[in-house]
Amino acid sequence: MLVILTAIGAMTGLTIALAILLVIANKKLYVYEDPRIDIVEDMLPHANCGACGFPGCRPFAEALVNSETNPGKCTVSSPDGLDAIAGFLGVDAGSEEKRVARLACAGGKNVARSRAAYTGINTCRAAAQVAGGGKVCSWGCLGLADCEVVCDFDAISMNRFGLPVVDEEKCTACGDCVDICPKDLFSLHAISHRLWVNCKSLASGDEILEYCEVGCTACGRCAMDSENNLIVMENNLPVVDYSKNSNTKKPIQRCPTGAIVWLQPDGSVVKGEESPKVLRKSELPPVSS
Amino acid sequence: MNESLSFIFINACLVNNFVLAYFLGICPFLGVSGNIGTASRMGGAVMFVMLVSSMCAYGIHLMLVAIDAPYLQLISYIVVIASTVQLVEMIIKKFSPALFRALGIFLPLITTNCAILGLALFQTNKGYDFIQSLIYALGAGAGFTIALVIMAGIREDLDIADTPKVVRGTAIVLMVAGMLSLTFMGFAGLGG
Amino acid sequence: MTTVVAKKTFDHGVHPPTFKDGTVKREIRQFPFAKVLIIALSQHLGAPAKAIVREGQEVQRGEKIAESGGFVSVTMHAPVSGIIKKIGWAPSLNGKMVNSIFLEPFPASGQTIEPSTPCDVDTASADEIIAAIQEAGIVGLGGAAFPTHVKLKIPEDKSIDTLIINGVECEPYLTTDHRVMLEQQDDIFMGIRYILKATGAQRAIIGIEANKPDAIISLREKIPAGLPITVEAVKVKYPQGAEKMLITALLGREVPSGGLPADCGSVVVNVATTAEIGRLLPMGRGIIERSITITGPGVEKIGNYLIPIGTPLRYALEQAGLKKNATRVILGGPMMGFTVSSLDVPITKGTSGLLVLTDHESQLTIRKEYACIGCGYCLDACPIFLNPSRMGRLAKFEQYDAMEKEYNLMDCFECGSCSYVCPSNIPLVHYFRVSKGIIRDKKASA
Amino acid sequence: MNQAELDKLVEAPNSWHMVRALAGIGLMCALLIVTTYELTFETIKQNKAEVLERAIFKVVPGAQSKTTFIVKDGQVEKLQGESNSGLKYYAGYDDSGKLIGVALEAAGQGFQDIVRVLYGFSPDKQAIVGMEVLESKETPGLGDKIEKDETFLKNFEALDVSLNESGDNLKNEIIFVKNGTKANPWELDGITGATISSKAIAAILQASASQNMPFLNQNIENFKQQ
Amino acid sequence: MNVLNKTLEIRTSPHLKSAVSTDQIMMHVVIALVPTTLFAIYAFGLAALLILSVTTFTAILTEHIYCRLNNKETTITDWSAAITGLLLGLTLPPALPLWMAALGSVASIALVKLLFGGLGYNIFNPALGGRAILQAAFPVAITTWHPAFLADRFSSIPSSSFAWPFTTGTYDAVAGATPLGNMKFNQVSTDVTDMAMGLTSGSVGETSAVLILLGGAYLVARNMMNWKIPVVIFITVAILSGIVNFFNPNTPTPMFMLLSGGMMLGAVFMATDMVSSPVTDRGIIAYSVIIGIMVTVIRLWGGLPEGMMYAVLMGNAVSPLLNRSLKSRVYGTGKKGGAK
Amino acid sequence: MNEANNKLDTNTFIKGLWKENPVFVQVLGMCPVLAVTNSATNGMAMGLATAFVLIMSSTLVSLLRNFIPKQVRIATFILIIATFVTVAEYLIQAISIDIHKALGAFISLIVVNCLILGRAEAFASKNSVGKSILDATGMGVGFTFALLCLGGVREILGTGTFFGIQILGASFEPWILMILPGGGFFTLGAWLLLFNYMKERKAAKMQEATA
Ligand SMILES: Cc1cc2nc3c(=O)[nH]c(=O)nc-3n(C[C@H](O)[C@H](O)[C@H](O)COP(=O)(O)O)c2cc1C
Ligand SMILES: Cc1cc2nc3c(=O)[nH]c(=O)nc-3n(C[C@H](O)[C@H](O)[C@H](O)COP(=O)(O)O)c2cc1C
Ligand SMILES: Cc1cc2nc3c(=O)[nH]c(=O)nc-3n(C[C@H](O)[C@H](O)[C@H](O)COP(=O)(O)O)c2cc1C
Ligand SMILES: Cc1cc2nc3c(=O)[nH]c(=O)nc-3n(C[C@H](O)[C@H](O)[C@H](O)CO)c2cc1C
Ligand code: SF4
Ligand code: SF4
Ligand code: SF4
Ligand code: SF4
Ligand code: FES
Repeated sequence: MLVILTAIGAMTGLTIALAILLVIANKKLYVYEDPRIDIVEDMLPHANCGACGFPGCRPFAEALVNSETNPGKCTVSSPDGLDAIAGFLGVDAGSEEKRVARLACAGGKNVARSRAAYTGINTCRAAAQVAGGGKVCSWGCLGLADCEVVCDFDAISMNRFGLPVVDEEKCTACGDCVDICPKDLFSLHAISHRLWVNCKSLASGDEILEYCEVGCTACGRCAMDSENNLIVMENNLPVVDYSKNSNTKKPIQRCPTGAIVWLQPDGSVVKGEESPKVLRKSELPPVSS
Repeated sequence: MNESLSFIFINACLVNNFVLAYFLGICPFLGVSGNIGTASRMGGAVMFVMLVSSMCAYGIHLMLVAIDAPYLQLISYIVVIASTVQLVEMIIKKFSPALFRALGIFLPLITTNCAILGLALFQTNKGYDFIQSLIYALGAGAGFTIALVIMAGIREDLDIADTPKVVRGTAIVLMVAGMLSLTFMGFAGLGG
Repeated sequence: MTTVVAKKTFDHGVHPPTFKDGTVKREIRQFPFAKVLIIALSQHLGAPAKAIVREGQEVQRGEKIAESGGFVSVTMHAPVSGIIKKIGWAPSLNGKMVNSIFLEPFPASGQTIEPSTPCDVDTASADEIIAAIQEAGIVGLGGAAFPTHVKLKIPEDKSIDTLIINGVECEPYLTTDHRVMLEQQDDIFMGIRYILKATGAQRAIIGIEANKPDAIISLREKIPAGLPITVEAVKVKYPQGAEKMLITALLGREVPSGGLPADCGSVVVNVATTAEIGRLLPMGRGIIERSITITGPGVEKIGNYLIPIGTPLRYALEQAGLKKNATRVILGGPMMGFTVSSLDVPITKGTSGLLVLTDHESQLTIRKEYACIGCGYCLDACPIFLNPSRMGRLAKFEQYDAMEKEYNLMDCFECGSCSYVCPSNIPLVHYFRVSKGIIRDKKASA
Repeated sequence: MNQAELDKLVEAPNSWHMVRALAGIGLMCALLIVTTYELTFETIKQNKAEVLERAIFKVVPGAQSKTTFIVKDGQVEKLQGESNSGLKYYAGYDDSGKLIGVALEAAGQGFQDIVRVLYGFSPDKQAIVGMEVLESKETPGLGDKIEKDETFLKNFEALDVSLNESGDNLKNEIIFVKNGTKANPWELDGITGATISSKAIAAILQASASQNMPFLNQNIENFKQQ
Repeated sequence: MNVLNKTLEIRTSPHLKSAVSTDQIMMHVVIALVPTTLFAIYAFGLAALLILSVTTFTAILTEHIYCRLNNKETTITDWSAAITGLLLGLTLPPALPLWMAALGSVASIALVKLLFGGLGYNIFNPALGGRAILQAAFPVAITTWHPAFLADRFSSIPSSSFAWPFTTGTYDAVAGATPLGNMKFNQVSTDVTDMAMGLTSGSVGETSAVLILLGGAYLVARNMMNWKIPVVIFITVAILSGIVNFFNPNTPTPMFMLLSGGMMLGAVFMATDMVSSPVTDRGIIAYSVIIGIMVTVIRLWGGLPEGMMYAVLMGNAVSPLLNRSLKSRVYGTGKKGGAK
Repeated sequence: MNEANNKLDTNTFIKGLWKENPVFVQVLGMCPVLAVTNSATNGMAMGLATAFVLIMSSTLVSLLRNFIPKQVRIATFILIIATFVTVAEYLIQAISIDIHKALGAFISLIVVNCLILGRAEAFASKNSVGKSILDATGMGVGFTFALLCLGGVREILGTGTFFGIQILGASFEPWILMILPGGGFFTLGAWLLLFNYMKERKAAKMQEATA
């Protein structure tokens, strides 16, 4: 009996002391914190295992609330739990139109020539530093897939001619590809912008067709015929004014080379009737010096 | 056997390293060893908590002996250690946010950790007196920190290594821990 | 040949073979005019020059054809009398298209140059000299093509005690500076007088690598009385010619990280630049040609040539003769020079050499890449005491932040010593150039 | 989410509930623990005693019963109830109640950690007649041969610990010798491959015996009453 | 007119390259090990020949198979697997069952090297990592020594060598004691010249200090080895053991410390492994000092007679930290940087 | 909060065995996993002890979940867990002192096994008693299974026996490494490697299937 009494006495004493301590601590030592931290912490598994790279669940929750990390870093929680956290923290998506990354070059290896053979680190960034990378068109895509690699969302894939193709569905407009491309070929556009100038060459004249069959020669026809100045020529390139009604396929019909195109949601492009059909499936040989 | 203080320290720190020989505190060892800075701060926090809990455990042990209630050992150790550490955490948080950022955030992770409780239990089992217990805690904490920081250094290197995909993550960390454990076996018999 | 003992140098560095014997004895010779000269409007660091001629306009040799587009920019002069064919894009050394003036020489264009207003060293003020240098279109001929007048305009809060004339020419193969030091000694001394006056420096040191004893000895003998000039021999080691290394070797000072030579009381000017100042300013002319070493195993007639600015490489190589197995055309020396992707690139003011390598060298230098084995050769080579081994690994795994913040990436001046020695054939400098670019971009967009 | 919404998420802590919950659960836990403790107490005690007895009977071969003694103020007395402090001497007796040996614990540094052993001393033979390792972390398969290796355990059939003339120390120190070279009864034949561990046993026994044997011999009469 | 009949090559500078490459460095290490290897075979006979062939061959084979399984080009041409195998063999006792040697070789390459990413990425020295694994797995076998210069060493093979895989070997009755074992367990010292010349027993390749130093000198002359590492290790060990020996003459002399056990082989060929040692200058010094201290401490005060392997592994383990914390002063920073 | 979790109950049980195995997938509670798995028996005993504590404390936590204020949640959970660990410790001692000795302090250390607190927090405090028991049993069995996997491998290679029974023949040379601490790390590392490998292969197959 004594044993039981000792035990009960000791335990009750201990727990009440603990409770009082906690109560006092809660009142006296209270420090305001974003309550979402508590809630998010609640949603975490409380394993305090550190697998997320943070020293415990709470610091991780703090980081989550401050959007310094993402829920997926917690390997312990179930996917549902993670979704719940993401849902809880998710900011209102808003009603802005979805934007996607768009590439302004059509010079795949079957239509655009190179003139020098690059060897070295196999990235566009590195190649661009070595005499611009060896493509004749100094504005064109180098095709070494930095953008494909940088895209965390798997939205970019290189086609057989070494041109990146963006999957509109997967693209989140994070802008990473825009930043990485050494030739600045990507830009973010509202998904409804389908009339597209697919070239960045500032050169003019038909000479450029010798090394890129689909380049813009700056002939200016698209601009001349466009209604309401939808298209104007700037620096040898047509510029579409998307604040006007750009939902017209007319300009693509004017282009003799197919540099101005209509983008299809599936990633393919429609070119004007007049533009030469590119049937070549092989790479063009390099021009000799 | 009355063990000398230096022996207790070396033994707890190197020969029978808490992590590498006793497998105590593996969770933080795996979790918080990704970065040298974090690891060393974590090590400091562990040392601190070890000292605190060593003292707590010593006191409770005396009390339990007095009221002859050995069966309450475990529950009272864990409760007292946990609440003391939590109190300390709250105090730090209130009065020194900077220190809290540096050390405090590690405290909850440490409290519910084998190394701390293990230390308390072992020191009681070994019948250490107060000073011996403190040295034991210091040695164990130092050993934990050494192992953690070495591991962090190695992991920072592994982050920029061509490790095969299948071993990335915890698997390779365990392999490194295995090698470290073998390395620490070299200390066997030291101080004896 | 007499030898000179040199003790002064910097720590670390590498010893590539020099390959200078082929051209070192060849005097600088005049080069003919090409069918069209292409004068790029931005062939220096800084703002491009602004063309002041129209298409179809006739110009005289030496006539100003473009004016500087700002303070960090210089004037351009017509290298030859002829007609402006067009103003448009032309390829450049870095692969970008740049605006250029295409000048077609008159069939019988001679070597006479338009007279102009001179700048007298004894009467002109420091500012006048600096303005004259800008007007003469002078940029650093040592390679970087940085407008010289900008460098010589010492900021108010700094002062210069020593002018260092860089006659090191540590790049293998190149010998133009060496030739200039033998052939244009008076111009060099005259140039030094101008620069001393412009910068307010009290003395000048000409630093020359010990493998050019003839230049060292004869320059020493010719120092005009009263001019505070010494000629110092420095050890043969790459990159002894980099200004930081030369300052350290000669003065025992270090240029602070992120700073300029002026921050440690000195300014460094290349000998050819100095000679050009001394040659042009007394006559008030502008740069229209420069001396260049055309060399390498891929060239038939190697030598040192005085070549009109704007000569396309194609023409230069036709004249010098290319061997069949030539594969790489490099502007500059083999350690820091750039390969070109097009022979339509013209010679610019910053071009100090034209080096052509062949299949044979390609095979020697394309070697299997291994992972870094931590041999530490690169650390022992890096004159800046960086850790290329670590940075290479970080770059490979795209950890640019750590490279910059923990390993001082931005202090790397891309000398290539690390790549040269790396037994694992890791393209270290290339990684560093790319990484620096990415970091700069990130900063610019932030 | 605005501040008001955020604040709504924080419930005000109710102190009474906290105390109630903790104390209630504490009470429940105490009951649970104590019940288990009481229910298992006897079995555990018995188990432990059995284990101890087994060990004692092993190191004092032939013993059938045991009595525990402790030293209090220099006097040997029987242990009443339990005690956790001080060295205990377990006297073993045969059927007839005759003292045939005393078992005691000793400990020291082994290869990896402290090794604790129990050994039996026979006053008749003036020798150690048995040794059992109670606790060791020696390498399994190697150092733990000190528990299992038969040739090694043979050392303890009769390891001489007779006293010198003056009776204040051992006549011959217990010393370690290489395997197979044992020539004298006070030598401990080592284990090849576990030299360090077996040497440690020799050292532990030497230290303990040189301290305890004179005392035991002087007070042997006190142990004779069961 | 085209002056050039091919496509231009474009590449980044520098366009020159020093002659040494990694595979050559590795090859020269093998060359430097030749005298030691030959001596090992001379001293221990067929047993040494067998064990060295088994470890080397298994190492190469393991690496080759790994590359094949991963559809990668084989990496055995870089010689590093051969070095690992050879060095592992040189650190094993001559009469070790061959299956254990092979297992150790697999562990070296697969576990300690390839799992970490292969050449250049391993944290621990593969050969010593493999040896540590063997030592922990079979501590008895790996501390059972075979005498050198037996008369019949070229005609008979120790019976333990051919133990069936996974079974315990039966050892020949003649067991040799190594100088370190004698020191630790019997307090008997060994003649210093004997150890220098390699007349003692021990691991296959550790006995001849002179030939090991010769190989080291060859590599140092070719700048393929950092001489500071062995030198600093030797100095540290000599100073520490000298001090201890001064106060307690029963402890080994500095000369004994340097010439016994794996000290020479370890300091010259294993601590110098570029991959697992630090790269920075000060890091290398600290690394060597740590190794020196640890080996002395283990030998003098630890339970084991030898600690070279553990010392080097500990050095490897702290290398990343040393690299990080002991950087060189970058040009233009620090006290010199601000100077005018 | 866990409304979404109304899936089939077998799933609650099964997931602990494999998909969310506490050892191989969540890598939780590693200390006992490594420390006591030098033999299959020890692993099994430890697994069962942990499972016992896990199930009992989950049950109690779930029962009391509406009675416990949020602020003292963790404290009460720890109390409950510590209680059951103490209970388990006495039970084991009553069953066999030898097993108790082999497991040593690690029985007490079950208290701090992250798995138990983790389940109490993440599951039991939010779900009905039935589901909590199911979850705890699943996790407990998964944990025991993992410990058995480790203990089995380590015992077989390290001593040549399995549950104390000689299976590799008397002449087998045991790999002592396996029962040393280093071997524990290596073995767990190898198991995780195996799991990663299987995951990779599955992912590769899935990709093939979709492509
Ligand atoms: C790695 C490296 C090597 C250099 N080598 C030389 C050289 O050999 N000769 C030279 O005149 N300038 C060399 N320079 C350029 C000098 O640093 C410095 O810019 C130049 O001497 C300044 O003179 P300038 O502006 O008249 O060209 C080198 C630069 C670097 C980064
Ligand atoms: C992994 C490992 C564990 C060891 N464990 C023990 C041990 O528990 N006990 C021991 O006496 N020696 C141990 N040793 C030490 C060696 O076996 C030592 O070389 C041996 O004791 C020397 O004895 P010998 O001279 O009889 O061969 C161990 C060695 C290693 C490598
Ligand atoms: C580089 C090298 C490192 C070694 N490291 C160790 C070691 O750490 N521990 C060890 O027991 N033996 C090691 N050995 C083998 C020892 O040299 C061997 O143990 C020594 O000859 C002493 O034998 P003993 O342990 O029987 O005294 C190593 C050998 C070499 C070549
Ligand atoms: C001087 C020198 C010493 C070496 N020592 C070792 C060694 O001890 N162990 C080893 O496995 N490889 C050694 N290597 C080879 C190589 O570095 C080793 O295989 C890599 O560690 C594998 O990544 C050495 C290489 C050199 C150049
Ligand atoms: S778009 Fe840019 S980044 Fe992408 S492949 Fe082309 S050049 Fe490279
Ligand atoms: S990187 Fe970002 S913006 Fe570019 S395609 Fe991918 S998701 Fe879209
Ligand atoms: S390129 Fe940069 S890192 Fe390499 S040696 Fe030169 S300065 Fe150092
Ligand atoms: S030279 Fe190459 S292999 Fe050697 S340390 Fe530097 S990067 Fe690594
Ligand atoms: S089980 Fe997590 S620290 Fe031990």
